[in-house]
Parts: sequence; C-alpha cells; structure tokens
Amino acid sequence: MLKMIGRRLLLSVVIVWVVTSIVFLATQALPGDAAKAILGREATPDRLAQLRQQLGTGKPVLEQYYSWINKLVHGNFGTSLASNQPVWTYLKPLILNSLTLMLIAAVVSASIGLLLGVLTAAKRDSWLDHFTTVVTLVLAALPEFVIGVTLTWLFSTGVFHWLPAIYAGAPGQSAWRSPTQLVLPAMTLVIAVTPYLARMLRGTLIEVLETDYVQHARLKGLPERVVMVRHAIPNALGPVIQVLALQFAWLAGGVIIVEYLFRFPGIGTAVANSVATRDLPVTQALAVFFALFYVTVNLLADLLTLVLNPRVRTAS
Amino acid sequence: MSAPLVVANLVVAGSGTGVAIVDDVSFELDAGQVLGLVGESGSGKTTLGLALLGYARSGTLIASGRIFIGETEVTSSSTGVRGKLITYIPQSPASALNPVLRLHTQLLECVVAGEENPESIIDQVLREVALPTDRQFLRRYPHQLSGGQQQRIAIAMAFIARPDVIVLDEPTTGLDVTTQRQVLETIRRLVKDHQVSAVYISHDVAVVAELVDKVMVLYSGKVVEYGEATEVFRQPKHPYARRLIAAVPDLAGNRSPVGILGGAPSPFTRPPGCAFHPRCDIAVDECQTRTPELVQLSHGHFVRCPRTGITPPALTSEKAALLTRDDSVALSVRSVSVSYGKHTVLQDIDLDLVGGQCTALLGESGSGKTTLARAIAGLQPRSSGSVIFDGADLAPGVRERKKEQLRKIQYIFQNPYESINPRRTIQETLIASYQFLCGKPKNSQELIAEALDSVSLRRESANRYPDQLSGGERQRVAIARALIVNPEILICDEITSSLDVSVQASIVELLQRLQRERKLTLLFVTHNIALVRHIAQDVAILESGHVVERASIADIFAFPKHPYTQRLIADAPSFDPARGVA
Amino acid sequence: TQAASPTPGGTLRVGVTGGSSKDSLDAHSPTSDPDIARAISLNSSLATYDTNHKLVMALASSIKPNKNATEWTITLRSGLKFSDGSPLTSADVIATFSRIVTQKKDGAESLQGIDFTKTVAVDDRTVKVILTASDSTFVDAMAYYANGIVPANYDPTNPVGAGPFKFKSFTAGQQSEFERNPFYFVAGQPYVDSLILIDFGDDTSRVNALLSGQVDAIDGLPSAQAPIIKASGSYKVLESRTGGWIPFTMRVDRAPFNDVRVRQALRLLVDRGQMVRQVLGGHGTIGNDMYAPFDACYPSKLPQRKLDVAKAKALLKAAGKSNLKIELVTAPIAAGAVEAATVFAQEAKAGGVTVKIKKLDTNAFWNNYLKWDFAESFWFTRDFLPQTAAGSLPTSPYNETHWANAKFISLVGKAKQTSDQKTRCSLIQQAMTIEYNTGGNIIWGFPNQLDAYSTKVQGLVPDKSGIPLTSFGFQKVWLTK
Amino acid sequence: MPVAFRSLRMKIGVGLAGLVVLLAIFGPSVAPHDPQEFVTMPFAPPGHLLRFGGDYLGRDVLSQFLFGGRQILLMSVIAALVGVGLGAILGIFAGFRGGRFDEFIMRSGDVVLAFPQVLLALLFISVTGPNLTVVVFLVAVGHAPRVARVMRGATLSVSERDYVKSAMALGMPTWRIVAQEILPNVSGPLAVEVGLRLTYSIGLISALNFLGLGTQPPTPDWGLMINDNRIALTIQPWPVLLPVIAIALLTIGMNLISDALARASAGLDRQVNA
Ligand SMILES: Nc1ncnc2c1ncn2[C@@H]1O[C@H](COP(=O)(O)OP(=O)(O)OP(=O)(O)O)[C@@H](O)[C@H]1O
Ligand SMILES: Nc1ncnc2c1ncn2[C@@H]1O[C@H](COP(=O)(O)OP(=O)(O)OP(=O)(O)O)[C@@H](O)[C@H]1O
Ligand SMILES: [Mg+2]
Ligand SMILES: [Mg+2]
Repeated sequence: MLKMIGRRLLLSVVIVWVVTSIVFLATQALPGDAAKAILGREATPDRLAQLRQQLGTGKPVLEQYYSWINKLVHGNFGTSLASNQPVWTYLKPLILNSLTLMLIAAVVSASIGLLLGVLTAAKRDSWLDHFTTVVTLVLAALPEFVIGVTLTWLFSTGVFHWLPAIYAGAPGQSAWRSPTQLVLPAMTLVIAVTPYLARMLRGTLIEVLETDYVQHARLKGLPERVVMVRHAIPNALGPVIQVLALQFAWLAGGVIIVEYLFRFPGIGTAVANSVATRDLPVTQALAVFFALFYVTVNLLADLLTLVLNPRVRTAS
Repeated sequence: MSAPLVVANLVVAGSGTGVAIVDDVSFELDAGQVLGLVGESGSGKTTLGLALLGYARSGTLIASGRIFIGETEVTSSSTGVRGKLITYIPQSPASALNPVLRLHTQLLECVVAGEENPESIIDQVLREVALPTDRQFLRRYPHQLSGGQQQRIAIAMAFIARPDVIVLDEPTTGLDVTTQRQVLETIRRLVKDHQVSAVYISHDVAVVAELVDKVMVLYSGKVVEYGEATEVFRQPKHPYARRLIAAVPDLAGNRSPVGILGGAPSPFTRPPGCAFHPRCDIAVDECQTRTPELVQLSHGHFVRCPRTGITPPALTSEKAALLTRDDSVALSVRSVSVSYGKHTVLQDIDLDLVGGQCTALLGESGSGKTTLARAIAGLQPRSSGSVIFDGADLAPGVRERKKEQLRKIQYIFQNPYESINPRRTIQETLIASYQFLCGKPKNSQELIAEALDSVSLRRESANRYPDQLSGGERQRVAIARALIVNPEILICDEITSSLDVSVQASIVELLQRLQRERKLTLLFVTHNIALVRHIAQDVAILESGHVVERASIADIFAFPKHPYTQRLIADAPSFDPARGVA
Repeated sequence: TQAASPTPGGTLRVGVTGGSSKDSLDAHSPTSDPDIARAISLNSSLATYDTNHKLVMALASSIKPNKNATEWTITLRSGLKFSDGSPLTSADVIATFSRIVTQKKDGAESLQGIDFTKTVAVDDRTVKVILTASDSTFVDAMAYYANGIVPANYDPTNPVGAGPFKFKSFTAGQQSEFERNPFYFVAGQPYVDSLILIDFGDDTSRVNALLSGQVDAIDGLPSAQAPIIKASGSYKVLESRTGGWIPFTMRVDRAPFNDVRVRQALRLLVDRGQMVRQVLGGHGTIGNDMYAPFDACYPSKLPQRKLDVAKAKALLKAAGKSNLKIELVTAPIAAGAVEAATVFAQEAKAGGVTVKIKKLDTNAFWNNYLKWDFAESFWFTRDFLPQTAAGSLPTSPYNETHWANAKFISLVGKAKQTSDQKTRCSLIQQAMTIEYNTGGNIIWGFPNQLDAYSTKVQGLVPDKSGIPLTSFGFQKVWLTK
Repeated sequence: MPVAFRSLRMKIGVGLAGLVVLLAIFGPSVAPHDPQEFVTMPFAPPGHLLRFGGDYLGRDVLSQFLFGGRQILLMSVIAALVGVGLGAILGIFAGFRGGRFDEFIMRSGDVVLAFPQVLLALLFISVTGPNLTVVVFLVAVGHAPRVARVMRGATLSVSERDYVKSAMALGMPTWRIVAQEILPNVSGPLAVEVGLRLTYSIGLISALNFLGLGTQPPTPDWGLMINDNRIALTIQPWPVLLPVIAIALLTIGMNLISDALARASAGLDRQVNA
C-alpha cells in the first residue's frame, strides 16, 4: 500500500508541474502586457516604457520560465506586477478567506448531503424521498448566481433584513471574524453542492442496500438502524468520497462566481483581477494553487478510499 | 407440541404485478429433519427460503400464508425470530459477508442478545465448523479467506444463535468437490448434534440426495412433487421430477444423462395450465388449460400431475456409439508454461488432442484449466512451449495467427449469458463471425438456417436478441457461432457449468452428436467428474498447473493412479436413483 | 429638508464602483473611481470647481496671470498644514508640479507648459510660475483633482496630503480607511471622524450593500434602481446633471470615416431622444455633437441635430457608401457604454447601415485604445479648452478621433492665449462649430450622475462635474444620529 | 431502450426538455416583436401590451426570450456532443487497451481536470476575445476527461465479458471490436453522459455569459438576458426569470431523462414486467 501511495504522490507532483508549466506558457501568450494593463487608458508610450523597465518584463520566455521554476521550488512566487507586493503576501489572506468559505461550505454540505442521502435511501419512495428528490432536482438545476441573488433578496434586502448582503469585513482580518457576513456566500455554495451529494449518496446507498451482505445482515435479525449504520453506509462511502472530492474541487471554481456576487475577497477576486491586469506572477501562482488544491483533494479522496477498503489496506 | 416448522399456503408475489413467484406452498418439518428443495434456476427456491424467515426481497412481498416455528408465528415484522429461532446460510458467502467488517464483528452480531459469554460461543461454533479460533483469524476480513472458509464462516454464523430451523441456500455451489464434501459433512453433523430442522436448497440433485430426509421439487414457483427422499428419488411420479433426475450425470456411468429441451419459464412468462406442459412428453390438451392440483398419492407423497398413472415413454439417450479410434493427433501442446506476472500458473504442459475424439480437461477451480484452453486458442500469451497444429507451430497470440488457423480452432465460453453480445440479434452474431473468417456468405439465409438446425434451435430464433432466449438456447447459439465457420477443433470451457442439469444434459447430447457427425475434435474443460464419463474419450487431470494424469475414460475410473485423481473420484457426490439416497 | 447645523462625528462608509489590485494611493495617478475618491479625500488642489462647475480657490487664495497669461502668480492661504502637521509651503507646490511632470503622472500634459528653470518660490506663500507659452487655461490645471499638492518628500505608500482626510489603511481592490485630517484648511470640516471606501465590482452587490445597511452611500446607482430607492423612505437618490459624455468616436483619418459625409450621416442616424430614454432610462440630456456644455462659451444657438434618415441615406449614397458595414468596438468602460452601442446598432439599421458590435473586456479595449476605427469613450465634465487639450488636438494624449483640423487648431491656439472673455468666446464658438459640422465624435447625450445614500447622510448635493457623490466631497458630509 | 421510454421519469423528462427545445426552435416564429426593437422604457413592468414587460433597453422581454434559446441550446448541444464524443473515444480505447496507453490518457485527463474551468476560460478569452467557438471548445474539453473516466469504467466491465473475448478469439482488429462489441454495450452510460453533459454545458455556458465571456450583444441569448437584466431583478424580474425557468426546466428534464436511462441500463425499472 505504501508503494501505491508513493506512486500517487509522485503522479500528483507531475500533474501539478505539467499544469503550472502549461499555465506559465499560456499566460506568456496573453496579448498586451502588465504595463499596458496597469496604465489602461493612460498608456502613453513614454509612460509604458518607464513602467516596463520598472517591472522587468520582456525577457525571453525560457529564461523567465527557468527563473520562475527555480524560485517556485524555493517557495517564492515572485512579486505581483499590479500591487507591487510579494505574490504570497498578496494572495495569502485571499487564499485563507476562500479556504475558510470552502471549508464551511464543504462541511455543511457534506453533513446535510449525507443526512439527506441516508434518510431518503432508508425511506425510499416515501413522501420525504419524493419531496427531497424534487427539491434537489430543482436546486441542482439553478445556476449558483441565481441562488445567490435569490438568497440575498430573501434574507437581506427584500423580504427579511436578517443578514448582511455582501462581505465587508476589514481587509487582512480573517473571514472567521465576521461570521454573519459568511452566511450568505456559504449558503449559496452549500445549496449548489448539496443536491449532488444527496442524490449521489442516495443512489449508492440504494445499490448497497440491495446487496447480499445487507440482505444477510437483515436476515440475522439486526435492527434496520444497525444495518444502515454498520453495514450499508461504510460500503457506500467509497464511491461517495470520490464524488465529494470532485464536488469540492468544483467548489474552487464555483467560489469565483460566489465571491463576485458577494464581493468576497478571495481567490475568485484574485483570478479576475490578475487576468484583467495581466498580473502574470499572480495568475501563475493561482494556477499552482488550483492545481494543488485539485490534486490534494483527489489524493485525499483516493487515500481515504484505499483506507476504507480492507482489501487494499491488508494487502502487504 | 407441534412440529418445529409448519408452513401453510405460503404465497410470495411480485409487489407490482401480483404474479406469484412462490405459489401455495405447505409443509411440515420435524426436529433434526432435512428438507431438500430442488428445481431449476428461477423456480423460486431462494424466494421460498427467504420467505421462511418472513423476508421478501424488494419488489416482492409475502402475499399470504402462515409460518410457525414451534409456537411462534413468523411475520415480516416479528423480532426475536429472524436470526434467533431461524437462521439463513446464503447462496454465495463471498457476497453475503460484508467486505469492510472483520469476521469477529460479523460473528458477534449473530450472538443472541443477553448471552453471558459471546466469545466462548463463537469459539465453540468455529471449532465445530473446523475453523481456527485465534484472535488473529477473527481479525481477518472476508477476502482473506478461501471460498471454503467463507462458506464455513457463513455456516458458523447460522449456528451461533442455536436456532430451531436453518435455511441453507445452495451452500456448496462454487466449491470444489473436496471442500464441498467437507462442508456437507459439517452440516450433516451439526444438524444431527443440535437437532435442528433444516431446509436445504439446491439445484444439484446429487448433493441433495446425499443429505436430505424429505424432498420438494419446485417448478416455476409451484410444488410439483413432495415426499420422502428415498421415495421421490427412486420413483419420481411427476414427469418433471422424473426428467430432472434422469438428467443428472451418473458417476458410475451406468446410464447417460438425458436432457429436457427448452428452459424453465419465469413467473412472468408462465404458460397457462400446467406450467411444465410445453416440455412434457406425456402432456395432453387438457394440461394446457387446467392447472392441476397437488394430490397425495401415498402417505406423505404429493404430486401435481393428473397423469401419474400413464407410463411414460422410455428415455432414450443417443448413447455414444463407440467411435472408431484413429490415433492421429490433431493438436499437440508441448511444454507450455504460462504465468501472470511472477505467478506461474501452468508449468510444462504436454497434451495431445486425438483427432475426432473428445479430450476432457479436469481439475479443480484455479488449477489452470481456463488458462490452458485460452493459451491454445491464442487468447493468453504463453511464456514458453509450443502448440502444434496442422504441422505448424501456432503463434502465441490470435493477432499473429492466420485466418485459416483461426477458423479451424474455435472457442466456446463458459457463461452463455456473457458470451453473446446482447445488443445484436442472433443472426447478426452468427453472420459477423462468418463474415470475418470466411468472407461474405453467398446465401446468408440458408447459412443461418443450417447453423441453427445443427444445434437444434428453431429458425425463428434468428431474429431474436439473446435476452429473449433461455440459457440453454444461448449456449446453443454460442455453439452455432463456432460451428458456422466449419472448425476442426472445438475448445469448450465449462460450457455447461452455468446451466441447469436438465439443460446441461441436452447440451452434452448435442456435442456428442456433432462430434460424431462432423468428426470434430473436442477439448472439454470441466470440473464435473461425473460429466466427463459421458462425453469424453480421453482425460487429462490438471492440478495446480501440472498435468498429473492422462488416460482413457475407462482407465481413469477403473484404475486412477495419481492420489489426486483418486481423491477427486472419491469426493464426488454420486447419484444413482436406483439406489436412492446414497 | 436638511438639518440646520452639521453634527460632527461618526464613520461614513461609501461603496465605490470598480477597483482592482492595480489601484494605488498615488495622489497623481488615479485611474479607477476608488482611486479618484482616494485622491480627492487625501489631497487638495490649489483650486477646485464648485457644484456648478465654477472655478473657486482652494489651497490658494489667489491665482493670477499676467497680461498675456505667460506668468502666473499663486498665493497660498496662510497657515496651511499637511495631514502630518508639517507646514505646506510654496516649495511643496513646485515639488508637486515637478513630480507630476517628470514622473509623467496623469496631470503631466496640463502642466507641460511650466518652465521649471524660471519658476520660483517668491516666499513661503507665493509661487511665480513661468510658462513657455501663453496659456489662459493654466488655472484649470490648478483645479484638476489629480494635481493635488503633496509634500516634497511624498511617499505614495504612506501618503501625506492636504486633503480633508488622512491615510489609515488601504487594500487595493478592497477597501480604504481614512480618518479626519485635523489640519484641513476649511475650519470645522470634515465633519465625520472617519471614512471607509469599499470597492465594488458588481452593480447589484453595491446596491445590496446600501439596502442592507452595510454602506451609507454608493456611487453609480443603476437607473433601473432609482424608482425603488426614491420610493423607499430610508434612501435617497442624488441625481446630478453633468457635462460628462459617452461619445462614439470615428477616426477621421481612416476609411470610411475619412469621408465627412459618412460622419455626418451617422450623426443624423442617431435618435438622441431614444438614446437617452433607452440607454439612460431618461436620466440625461440629449447632446448636439459638441462637448463642454457647461462652458460659458458653449454655442447653444446652433440648431439641435435631429434624426433624419432620408438625409443620412442621401449623404451615404453621395459618398458611395449605401449599405455601409462597420464594426463598433465597445467595452464596459463606463455605465451605459455597451448599451449605447447596442441601441445605436439598432438605430443605424434604418439608414441601411449594418453595425457589428465587438464587445471586449475593458482591458482588451484599452490595449488598442486610440487605434480603433470606430469605438466609444467617456469623459467627465470639462470646459472646452482643457477638453481640447486632452482629446482634440494632434498633441493631445487622447485624440481618439485623430482630429487634426488646421482651422480648429489655430482657433483653439488663439483662444488659449486670449484672456479677454468675449474674444475668447467667439474663437471657441467658431471652433465648436467646426466640430459640430465635421467632427469625429457622435455626442448623443450627457448622462446624469445617479448616486444613492441613506437618509442619515447629510450634505450631499447635485454636482455638475460628473464625478460621483458631489465630486467625492465627503468633507461636507455629516451623519444624523 | 423501450423500457426506459415507458418510465414516468422519462415521460416527464422528455416533456419538460421537449417543451424548452420546441420553444427555442419555434419561439422566433411566434414572437410578437422584433427582439431588437425598442418598444418601451427600460425595465418597464408587464402590461397588457407587453405580457412580460421590457428589458434593460426597453425591448420586449417575451420576444427576446423566444429568440434567445436557439444559440445557447445549439452551443450546449455541440459542446456536449464534442465533449462526450472525444471523452468516449479516449475512455473506451483507454479501457480496452489498458496498460500504458490507459495510464497516459487518464493522467492527461487529470491535468485537464486540475485546471479550473473558469480560469481557463478567462485566460483563453482574454487571448482571443469573446468567441463562441472558443467557449464551446473549452466547455467540451472540460467534459472530455470526465466522460472518459465514466466510459473507461463502463468499458472495463464490458471488455471483461466473454463476447468481447470471443471477438478477440476470432482475431478481429481493435477498432472493429470497439465499434461492434463494446460501443453498443456502453450505449447506456453513453446516453446518460450525453444528457448529463448537456445539462452541465448549459449551466457552464450561461455562467460564462454571466461573466461576460460568451455571446455578444445584440444577439438575443438567455445567458446574456440573465446577466444584463440581473440588476433589476427586484423591479422587473421577468427578463431574468424566464430564461432561468427555461434553463431550469431543461436541466430538470435532462436530469430525469438521464436518470431514466441510467436506471434502464442498470435494470432497475425492468423489474417485474420483463
Ligand atoms: N426482487 C424481485 N422482483 C421481482 N422478481 C423477482 C425478484 N427476485 C426474484 N424474482 C423472480 O422470481 C423468480 C424466482 O427467483 P429465485 O431467486 O427464488 O430463484 P431460485 O430458484 O433461487 O433460482 P437460482 O437457482 O438461480 O438461485 C425468478 O424468476 C426471478 O426472476
Ligand atoms: N488475469 C489473471 N491475473 C492473475 N492471475 C490469474 C488471472 N486469471 C487467472 N489467474 C490465476 O491463475 C490460476 C488459474 O486460473 P484459471 O482461470 O485457469 O483456473 P480454472 O482452472 O479455469 O478455474 P475455474 O474452475 O475456477 O474456472 C488461478 O490461481 C487464478 O487465480
Ligand atoms: Mg437462488
Ligand atoms: Mg475456468
């Protein structure tokens, strides 16, 4: 099993490397440079030349790539062209904020999704099941910006005035410190993700509940609760974890739109900004982050699946 | 006190359609008695067995009837009955043991709540089923056990609660003969020691005959015959029971198995009247319209057929006329070795297939039979050795073989449910094969008709899809697919083992006829030793990758030389209706 | 009804449109709205415009030219101090001018005429500015918000200024926090203790922030929201007529727009009333293809150009350009820009002109700015001469239409050197008439500036500058309890 | 297949999705106005002349809506088909061939998946400018590795079947085995994927339009309508609601259809009437 894990780790590193390299080269191909983007309308030739010199852009691509990789290995992402700060200083609070948001969304939606999935699978074809099926179907069909806009109108500006409509926490202050402002963005993500989880878990559980070993557990005279908790759920977790991972990896993308809607200072804001301002070091660092996030989440899911599967666990 | 198990008018039906899957079953069983439940696949044996525990699979429900265990009535909701008074040993322990739970957890669940010392009970039962009892063993997961051990764990789980009644659903299917023998002995001993009543479900009449006191024959959900085992096996009254018993291959080789044409109907395609009439050789018009009643012929012997008095026509099987033996070798295998990765599965195999003869390749599960067959067919790369055919060494892989060589050696797979593309009609399947090896047929209609005729399939089958055919019919299609290209050698890998005995017998008859008519050379792979006697002229015994004995049929049964061969023959359940229960 | 006397104290939170990580605190290079709001809050210029776009003195007590406007004398108010308490002297003024010009800041063009070798600080409060050529509009440059006076040792990462507020914290693209500058030159102002500017990329979330009470005022209220805000008791709409404009810009040196008849035809195809109605929801005034409507010399007697499809078709036919196909480049550079392009494309159909819209992101738009044949632009309120200096002369940095009419150039040049108001007006009117007849801008209207604020905010009044929220005049704002 | 069509799910699904598709196809011919015409004030509320009021430029919302479905549906269909096609080919061959080829394809898929699609879209679009072909291509490329995973799984279980081995025993070439033996037997999951990817395409393309990366004005388009009129959701909800409802109905319909197909190919609904 250790060999397997080692192999997965190695593969993950390779994937991150390939992704970041592609992004590096792709961003080099972007038309227009940071100097132009920063100056915008005021980009007169004089000013451009001056700023370009200041930013040190315009060296050969390979040379830039080499020095970039070199720095990256030492944990140095370079300096943001737009804000003139070290990239990590600029991104760290944003990444932490987004991770906070995603973590909350992940934990809440996983809990609700699991609960709903188990309930509907256990009470298959009951009114609760049908009701949940319809609701999750509808929610899953709504784009997240529609969910976000509706939630804001419902809880903040239109019907009730319970929650803040946007995130306005002081910059630099961790998002944890403004819990009420996190509610709506997190809720939007939760509503976007949970239906998939619930539906998926229900499907898998129903399949598991049809298996011989569950039938046999029932024939042993075990109460249904024990059958579900001890026999069915552990066996359904394998495939569900894979889907969870995919959904959480998706969160990294979905968070971009949600952050835009709620003015949440996170990686979504950083992505839009860095692309708009041709801030290549930041764009590249973000790509590294996204690739790492994806790979880590999947790696964790794979490891968890391995650990949950005694067949693999016991193989020497 | 009433009998430990009383079942009255039990009906299990499909919950949507109301079609009865098990129809109106009643019986009683005394302590220490074993009831055998036999019937073809799909006849409702498992459904009935589960219903005895008050359990119905989803999509089905117990529609009516009552079940008593001693004084207690079994209902779908009664607690303290299931798993306590009555327990169940599942059909396939490999899938009935939870893969993520340790053995200990699963065994512990079976201990009746409130027991003083659960560990000692588990200990004792494990000893009874001849399994280790140490911690180390109990901490294992199901996949860390062999098939036989898994089955014994399942048996142990059923006995831990010290139930009054046990339902055993084909507990030995899939085990090799030696393990099967041990398991059967364990069951027999436990039943006797603990004086439990047992319901033993099996489609293998030979196994049932070794074990049971009473027997019940099911056909399409209905009891067609029920009585003392000795009586039913010696003098079956119902035409179906009679044919079923005649289809069992006889180890002693005194008579040839005779098959029943066609397949058993599912509850949803059940014909009106007597469900068996389309396959019955003594049916009259009335059988098509009137559903016969179960009547008592003699004390405790019930039959559902109004024509029990009629003397049935004698069963004739096309007794393998002795073939003229020319000793020309059609194909020879020379020191072939095969390995999967580092694991060597076949070691230096030498084997000759004599032209026009059937050579049986016999061995237990995992001995490498399939691997050898595939290596000959070019589906499995060999690590060394050669396969000589037509004076030339055959290339190891199909891709490198010539079309002509491919055509002459045809391979038939074990499972007819998997070996035919479900998305194509029979005709398309046959044509595709022909077209690829022999080019575009001149008259495809005629070609198909001929091929179907040769395997005794109706011509209408040509336009059907595989799922519209029974297992036996599908296997015939698979054979037709091989025959259509006019091969010289047929490699048959366990082609009868996933079929019911009645169907198996008719496929064997078919092969015998084809062999005679077409001078085919056969390699017949099987683990069923009784069957070998009826089809093959030569035998090669394979044990963990080595050919341990090669002989003619007569010799091997009369004078088995290798101890492994001797054990195989000794452990095989022998069934001789004339003797009744062994 | 405004409360009689301002009450000091409290925190004013303002939602501002735009902002990104490239934003800065530099007093002299504001590009986005939040940049401008910060520059105005942290800095003061020597002069400024009042709400009627009339020039008034600010840090300077007077700015006087000599006869032919080649020499300007700036006198500072007494006792001026920067936000760190250090005195503001004439040396700082000269240092500021030099910083702007040498570092090519936003106001560099407006100060290009200064001869630094001759310009001198007469005393602590007096500067004598010598120009290389006579320029009667120099005082307008003094009132430009991006020409705020900063100390000689100015550090834009920790800026010190003479504005109403002093710097506390700043996160680019997110928010800025300032506190009251106790040394501000207007006694008593600002009233609030602190000011928080929050950046918003999205219109909806800006409005939502106001509605949920997370900010007290927002700039750029989408016109669709105005009725709701008006109807509610707790919020108010601040609507200002402005001289800002969103023109379609045609390059007069490129086909087909080098043919004046094509330009005239396209101007005639615009239904100005419909533009103002559909694009601005009626919140604006129609334009007459001339800018600087608040300039004292604006020729309001010229007839209003109207939709005339027949005449447009005739012109196009004469130019051999019937069934004209053109591409209009647009981007969300200003509220209403993309909408205006969309409406124009539809209107032009009537004249047989096919307008294909090419919508870019702002970045891509600015990337080829000044190169597009047919595009859009936006401008705040300016008087005619400063405007031509910025965008209508071959020497202008932003000559979008590549306008190089010799007659026009000479008229503008003369006007710049003329101090006499009447003569100057007549020159300006002649130049504007040339623009009116043959220019490359289609100026269909002047959008009103719409802002919104909570009723507890006092002191915001309509303002003609086109800069939101009374030209970000937060020093005049106070909060009721 | 016929079983799948008998299920209630399938009927409702086909009903919903069919309704929206018909609307998109035939909408233009029943629209009361030219979708570009300015007929009222911006965001005019519904009245008796304009059933659903005006949009942000004062155009008829209903006509915009009726005209606006074709493009997004067409784009989604193309993206889904291209993505599923590509993914299916790669997945099936990877599953069937196994070994290094399989490993290579699946790891390349991981590389693509590790790109967040929106970042990819932002990058590409800023190179090319808003471009429908690029949007379709991006969406399709995003689908391919996901589809490949599923199809690989399905192929793995099918290629273990004896009928595939039987074709191999005949010495048939790989492409022929894939086309004749495997493809028909993975058509169930394939159909499910087409439905699923179509739904995702619609969501993704409308999200890209929402971020202003997709369709260009003045082309009437549901995605654009949502984005352009979002600001007045509380005042004049129809220009947002109509397309949202249409997209949601289509999504629900497609979900039900793929559900039914999945159940049919898993044999869940076959039950008692086979
Ligand atoms: N859940 C179910 N829903 C509907 N029909 C079912 C269900 N389970 C079984 N059947 C049908 O009931 C019949 C009897 O099935 P059962 O499993 O009892 O047969 P069996 O005799 O045990 O066969 P085998 O020897 O193959 O185990 C079959 O025709 C089967 O198709
Ligand atoms: N693909 C494979 N990879 C690795 N080992 C295999 C593979 N296929 C078979 N084996 C191993 O090779 C041995 C021989 O297998 P084979 O299938 O030939 O047995 P068999 O005699 O046909 O058994 P059965 O009666 O169960 O069909 C077994 O130990 C099996 O575990
Ligand atoms: Mg069974
Ligand atoms: Mg085998």
